[in-house]
Amino acid sequence: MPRKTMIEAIRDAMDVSMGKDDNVVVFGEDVGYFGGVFRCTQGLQQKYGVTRCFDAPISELGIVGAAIGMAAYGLRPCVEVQFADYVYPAYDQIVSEAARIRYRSNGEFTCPMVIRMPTGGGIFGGQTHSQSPEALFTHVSGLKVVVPSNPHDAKGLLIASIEDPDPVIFLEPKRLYNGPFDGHHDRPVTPWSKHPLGEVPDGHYSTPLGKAVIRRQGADVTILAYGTMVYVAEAAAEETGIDAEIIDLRTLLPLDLDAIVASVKKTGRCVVVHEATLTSGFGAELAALVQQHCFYELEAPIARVTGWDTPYPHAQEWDYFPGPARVGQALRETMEA
Amino acid sequence: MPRKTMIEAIRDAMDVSMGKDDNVVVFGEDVGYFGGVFRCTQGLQQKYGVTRCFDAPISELGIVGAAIGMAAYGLRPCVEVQFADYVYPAYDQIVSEAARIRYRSNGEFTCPMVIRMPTGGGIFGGQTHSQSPEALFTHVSGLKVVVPSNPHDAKGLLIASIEDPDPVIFLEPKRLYNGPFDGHHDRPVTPWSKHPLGEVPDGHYSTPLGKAVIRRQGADVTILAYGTMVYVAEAAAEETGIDAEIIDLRTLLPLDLDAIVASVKKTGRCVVVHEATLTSGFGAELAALVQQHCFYELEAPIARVTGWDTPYPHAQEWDYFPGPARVGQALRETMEA
Amino acid sequence: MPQKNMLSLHVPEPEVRPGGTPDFSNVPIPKAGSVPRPEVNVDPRAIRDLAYSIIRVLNREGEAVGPWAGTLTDEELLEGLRHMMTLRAFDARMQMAQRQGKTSFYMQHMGEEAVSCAFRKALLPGDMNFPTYRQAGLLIAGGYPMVEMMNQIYSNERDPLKGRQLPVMYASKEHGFFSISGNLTTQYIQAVGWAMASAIRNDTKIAVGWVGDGATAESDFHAALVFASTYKAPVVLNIVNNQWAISTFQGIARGGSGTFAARGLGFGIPALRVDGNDYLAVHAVAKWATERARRNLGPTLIEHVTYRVGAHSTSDDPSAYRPKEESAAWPLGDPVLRLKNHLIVRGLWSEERHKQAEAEILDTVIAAQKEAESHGTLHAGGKPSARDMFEGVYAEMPPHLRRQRQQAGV
Amino acid sequence: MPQKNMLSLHVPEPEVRPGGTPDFSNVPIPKAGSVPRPEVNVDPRAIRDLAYSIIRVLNREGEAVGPWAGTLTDEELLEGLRHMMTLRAFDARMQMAQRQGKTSFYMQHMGEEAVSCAFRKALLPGDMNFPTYRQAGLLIAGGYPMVEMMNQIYSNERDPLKGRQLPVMYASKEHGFFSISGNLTTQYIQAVGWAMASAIRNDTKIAVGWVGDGATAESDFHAALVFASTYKAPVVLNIVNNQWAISTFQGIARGGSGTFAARGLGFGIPALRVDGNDYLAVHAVAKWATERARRNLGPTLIEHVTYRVGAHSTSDDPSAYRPKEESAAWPLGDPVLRLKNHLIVRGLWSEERHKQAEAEILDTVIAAQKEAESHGTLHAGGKPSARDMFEGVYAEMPPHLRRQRQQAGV
Ligand SMILES: Cc1ncc(C[n+]2csc(CCOP(=O)(O)OP(=O)(O)O)c2C)c(N)n1
Ligand SMILES: Cc1ncc(C[n+]2csc(CCOP(=O)(O)OP(=O)(O)O)c2C)c(N)n1
Ligand SMILES: [Mg+2]
Ligand SMILES: [Mg+2]
Repeated sequence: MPRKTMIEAIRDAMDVSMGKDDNVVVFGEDVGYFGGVFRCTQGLQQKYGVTRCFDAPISELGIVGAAIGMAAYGLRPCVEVQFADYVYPAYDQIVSEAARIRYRSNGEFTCPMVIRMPTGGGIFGGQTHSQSPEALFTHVSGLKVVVPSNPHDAKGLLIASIEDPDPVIFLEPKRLYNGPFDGHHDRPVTPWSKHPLGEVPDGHYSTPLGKAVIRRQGADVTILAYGTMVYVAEAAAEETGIDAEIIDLRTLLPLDLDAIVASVKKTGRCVVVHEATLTSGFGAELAALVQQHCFYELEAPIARVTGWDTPYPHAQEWDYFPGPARVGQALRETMEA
Repeated sequence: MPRKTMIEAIRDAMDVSMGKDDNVVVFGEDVGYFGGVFRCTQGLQQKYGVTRCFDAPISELGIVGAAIGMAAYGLRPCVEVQFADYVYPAYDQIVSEAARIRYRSNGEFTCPMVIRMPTGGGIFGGQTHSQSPEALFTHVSGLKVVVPSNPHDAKGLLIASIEDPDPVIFLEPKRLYNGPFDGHHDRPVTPWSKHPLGEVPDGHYSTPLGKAVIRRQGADVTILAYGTMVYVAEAAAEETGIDAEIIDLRTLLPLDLDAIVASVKKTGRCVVVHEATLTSGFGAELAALVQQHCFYELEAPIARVTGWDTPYPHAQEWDYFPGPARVGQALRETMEA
Repeated sequence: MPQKNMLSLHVPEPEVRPGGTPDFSNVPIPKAGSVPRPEVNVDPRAIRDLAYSIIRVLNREGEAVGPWAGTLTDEELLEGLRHMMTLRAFDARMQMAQRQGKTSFYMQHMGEEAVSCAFRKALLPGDMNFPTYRQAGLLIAGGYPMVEMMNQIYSNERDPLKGRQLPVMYASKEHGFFSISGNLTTQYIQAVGWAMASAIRNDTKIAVGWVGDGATAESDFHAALVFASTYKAPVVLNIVNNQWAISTFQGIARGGSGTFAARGLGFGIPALRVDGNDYLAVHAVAKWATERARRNLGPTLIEHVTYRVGAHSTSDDPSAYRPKEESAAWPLGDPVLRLKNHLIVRGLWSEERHKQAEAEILDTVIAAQKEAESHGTLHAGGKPSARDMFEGVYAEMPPHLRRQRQQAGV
Repeated sequence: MPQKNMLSLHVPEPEVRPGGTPDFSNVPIPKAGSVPRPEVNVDPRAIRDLAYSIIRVLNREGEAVGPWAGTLTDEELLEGLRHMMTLRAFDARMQMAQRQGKTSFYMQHMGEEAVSCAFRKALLPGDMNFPTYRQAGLLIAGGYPMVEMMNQIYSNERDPLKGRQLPVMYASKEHGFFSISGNLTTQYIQAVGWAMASAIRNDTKIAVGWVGDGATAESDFHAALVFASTYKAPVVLNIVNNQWAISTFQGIARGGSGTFAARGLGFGIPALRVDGNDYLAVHAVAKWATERARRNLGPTLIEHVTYRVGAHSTSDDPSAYRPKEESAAWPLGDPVLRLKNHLIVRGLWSEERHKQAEAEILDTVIAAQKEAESHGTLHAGGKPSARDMFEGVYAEMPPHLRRQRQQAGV
């Protein structure tokens, strides 16, 4: 099967979707002629013409607002916000509009659209190219929130998102674009071409939203992770020798609670990891749900390993990033608790 | 001591602050000549002149962005967003700017400002006059988030917020403006003039940010609440006869974790209540913290009683609102667990 | 000691406040018929003046004059009068219903009826409006059943929106009426996006955006002009300048020496100002702008100059911030009276027929109201279920909402 | 079969793409000296034309001509040349340092040096800029130590921002340089707010906002114009139109037949376009606008017409989206060369002195660089501590951050 980088897989998902449905349009800042600053849309304008894939003015509000209007018309826009850190100007359109149009109009109008954005740090991008704002979307009823961790899923989940009848926030961990990254920033990264999850089937397939997947079977503790942190968790399990079960959530909203509960009931312990800041991060929701549903099985407090509650710093990037050492430490503490 | 409504107390706080410090300015939509749609700024323009209290164009982005510039200059703006539901156009300015200016400039510039906004439902305001977006701010490092539950605190906390060197999100539960509301919408509301917490000292005093207060001592279960839900919790404790300890958090960020942990360690049980939607609401953070810090003392899962994960509906307002019946039910279940 | 060269802040104030005598003599009102009518494919640069004038058709004598006259037949004019009278009667009844506690909230159109009623007649089936809460004339003049509107206002068991929305936040795809948002101006850029979609699909349908004078200050307004101008979207962008935004007068949003229409000029968008109380002028300008859009010539910005005679909403009392007599002093008159007079001058109408029509319309409105009330009002009778509250957040209900619905026992 | 009257979407495209021959012959360039200079208290309505022209002082012969000439002394001109040369040398060294892995990122000014260097000279101590990442000339021309800039770029142990910020995101209160945000345009409305504050306090200081052509599409741009115009804030709002926004040409943000400057007209804000590659013209216009602000006459919008010769940043490669030769074809020339020629024509400068100055400046920059590097670079030598990461989120560290810092063991 062909191996692709995450960028190629994402591009492929849009390509397949645009080929299949004339209603799929792609636009955003620098996505047209240039093909996006991460090249995710490269070649799409050439293939589908300037009215199907085009450059947008630098207005995230405008991009999302226009996409909402297009979705109301009947198109299926898949737009790019250049970095997740720049989504806030569009926040009102997402929260007050996209998420609520179906509900408030009782289905007279709907909003099938995808907002793609690169997320997460690890590229020395400083406070404005590193954020992980997923929790600001998981609190919003009416949205779906997806975070793929590998090329195979990225393609399948993006196709599913484009075909979904409701608005989807699609967060792409940019540190994974070219290869899985386990947090060991001082070691060379394996490219996707050497990783089994870099195998991406040609053509159309879709990976259902709302379904988690177990990346590593384990008996002692459950790690809940998504995006980049899946690999960090793997490294931590490896390095500590703790037999952790690692769940890649893939979709945060709606959440695959059953998979989580089944695993934690089995292991009796749970560590939640994400790169976003701690307070009111999505880990809080996970911890709240796990303690609620697995209270009697839990043998230790649920630990959260996350970015610190500061803006994402530039020079101290690797002090900030919740790498395998910190996850490992939490695993050990959880096992000993 | 004089009794005031929450509106009068809030107005008094601004009045005292403007009188004490020329740098305090107040503006927002309809806040100048008219005195605000809830009349919180009534009379301030007359007293301090049009350049200290004035009407703003309908641009929440502009109001907050201009206030940030003013704060950088050295003023202490206290601005009003007409309803918390309308804060999203200003979200980028709050998250990317106000919250990070001190950090990113290493203190060269700071942002002492207050953003006041009426929050919460219970007035048949539908989806756009009822929201409780506190969790969208508690996730943001650099912000403080305050929710007063009574006139006495409202004045003291607002003065403390205006005097705080950092940006404060000040959420005013609008259902409490004229009297405590326990969720029994079919019963007459007691006015503040009949409630001891309606006693508001004249002149300057401040209530420290980051300090919770116990509203009801109890032995069996801890209820964590803020704003309107404090009274709902009181009613639920009363009606179920369960000896609940009710903590009014007052400040959500920074949080008075010590007070929470001390209480839950004592009672061994915890119910978290808020009006905002469940998923990724602030209750998630509370539950995550409580299970982490009180794991070995907890005798039952922490329950969350919140608004449902839907937009705030108009006609079904009282089906949506987490009233005393639902809180009571959670208390009973938590006691029986 | 005041510093030399010291700065000071300018805070715009309306000329008159309660207690004062309203005076609009400084508002320049061009004579009816005096503004030229360019071809729709005119170079926008050639008509910048239109952003600073006011297109008017009906003169003081009630005659239709000038190059913008003549877009409507006699029947259409008579129908237009009936629409405006219906909207006014509808407003009066619903305003009263709110006072009687039958619903929580209402917003009326008094003085602004011509804007949405006349504009609607320039639209074709399939076109889409992105309205604010003050364009119910689009529904009335488009033949949407009044009883449906009332069901929505009452949040009753027949409410097409299942009780989920605040009163007057109608939505009807069939009637080209996009779901109203409570958040101001968000719909403006959506209208542009809808129009772009129509152009992308090589369709023939156009979009129409609506915004109030005060709400032009919001960010979405800028985004709409940027996108409309860049992609030459087939959209008409309307600004209803009714002089007030709740308690703030239009000077707070307008500032400087500009007009709201003039905001289009920097984008190369043709911008017109029209007498919003003149049914014929609104219709003529709407025709012009919609034709531009249909011919793929791009967007048009229209400022409708009108006056909000009533309170902002049932939650508002304007006597706190403007003189009671201000609406009477408003120089552009009342849209219903002006069209009525025109029809009388034309020999198509009479005082008597007007009274009769008023009575008939009132009957129709009351009949609709009776029917709606038979399905319930906000606090009495049939109502949407708590179950409806959980539906429609997503196309398919996800597990967490199913759990919550179960927990709610519905 | 294509439908009759079917719509289609217009997507603006630059005239030339890689492989094509650059051609700016359709860009109208008025003759130097041809645009009149109005009084600063002119009625904005009288000078709308200035939003569609280009104010220029230096002609092809290198002479300073017309009513906007004469705002600078000989010494000031020589100093201006040195500032621009310094900025260019600084850029070259830092660009190289990034290539050498000494930092993560850099953004240069090539071709745009006149804009920030000349503007800075119209400002007084206490005035405040709200810059973007492409106005380091404000610091260079304002005498901010280069070594401090480099410490910031290297995130080293002397970094005034403690390693927290991306390179070039300087901040200096003393030097009137507000903390640069990575988020585009947010600073524009903040500049207006700062100016309003100065006016509220009856101060004499003014504010200056900066934005790129592409970033004018952001919402904050609109908010800034609305607030500036409503409150007549003492602010100068600069648009640096360098033709490109990463890979998109200015037509994507500009659209229609307008200019960026013309966006001010709808707000009644005087709007000027200036030759941004002409040090003298930029200074003259800056003088005019700052004087307006100081005299409490309100805001001015200035579009600086220039060209981004280099890549957007060290992460960008413009050969993917525009012809390599485009910058050479740009009709307004190079700002350093133009000022150099002017000084030579004036007899104040020579090729020889220029070479000498170049060498001297390079020495100074290298010396600063050596000093900065002695305090570390991003991946080597001294660096800010992990402890610094936890400081400064709030004035006082709250308990949860203290706990986290402890957990981090720092
Ligand atoms: C984003 C947002 N901010 C504030 C409000 C509150 N609000 C509702 S209507 C209104 C005034 C609007 O005035 P205008 O745009 O002139 O429209 P009009 O009511 O006059 O038709 C305000 C401030 C809102 N609904 N949404
Ligand atoms: C809110 C936001 N959206 C997108 C970006 C990404 N971005 C950085 S610079 C840039 C182009 C800006 O172009 P322009 O305003 O013309 O300034 P120039 O770089 O040409 O000086 C973009 C899109 C950003 N920094 N912030
Ligand atoms: Mg209005
Ligand atoms: Mg540019």
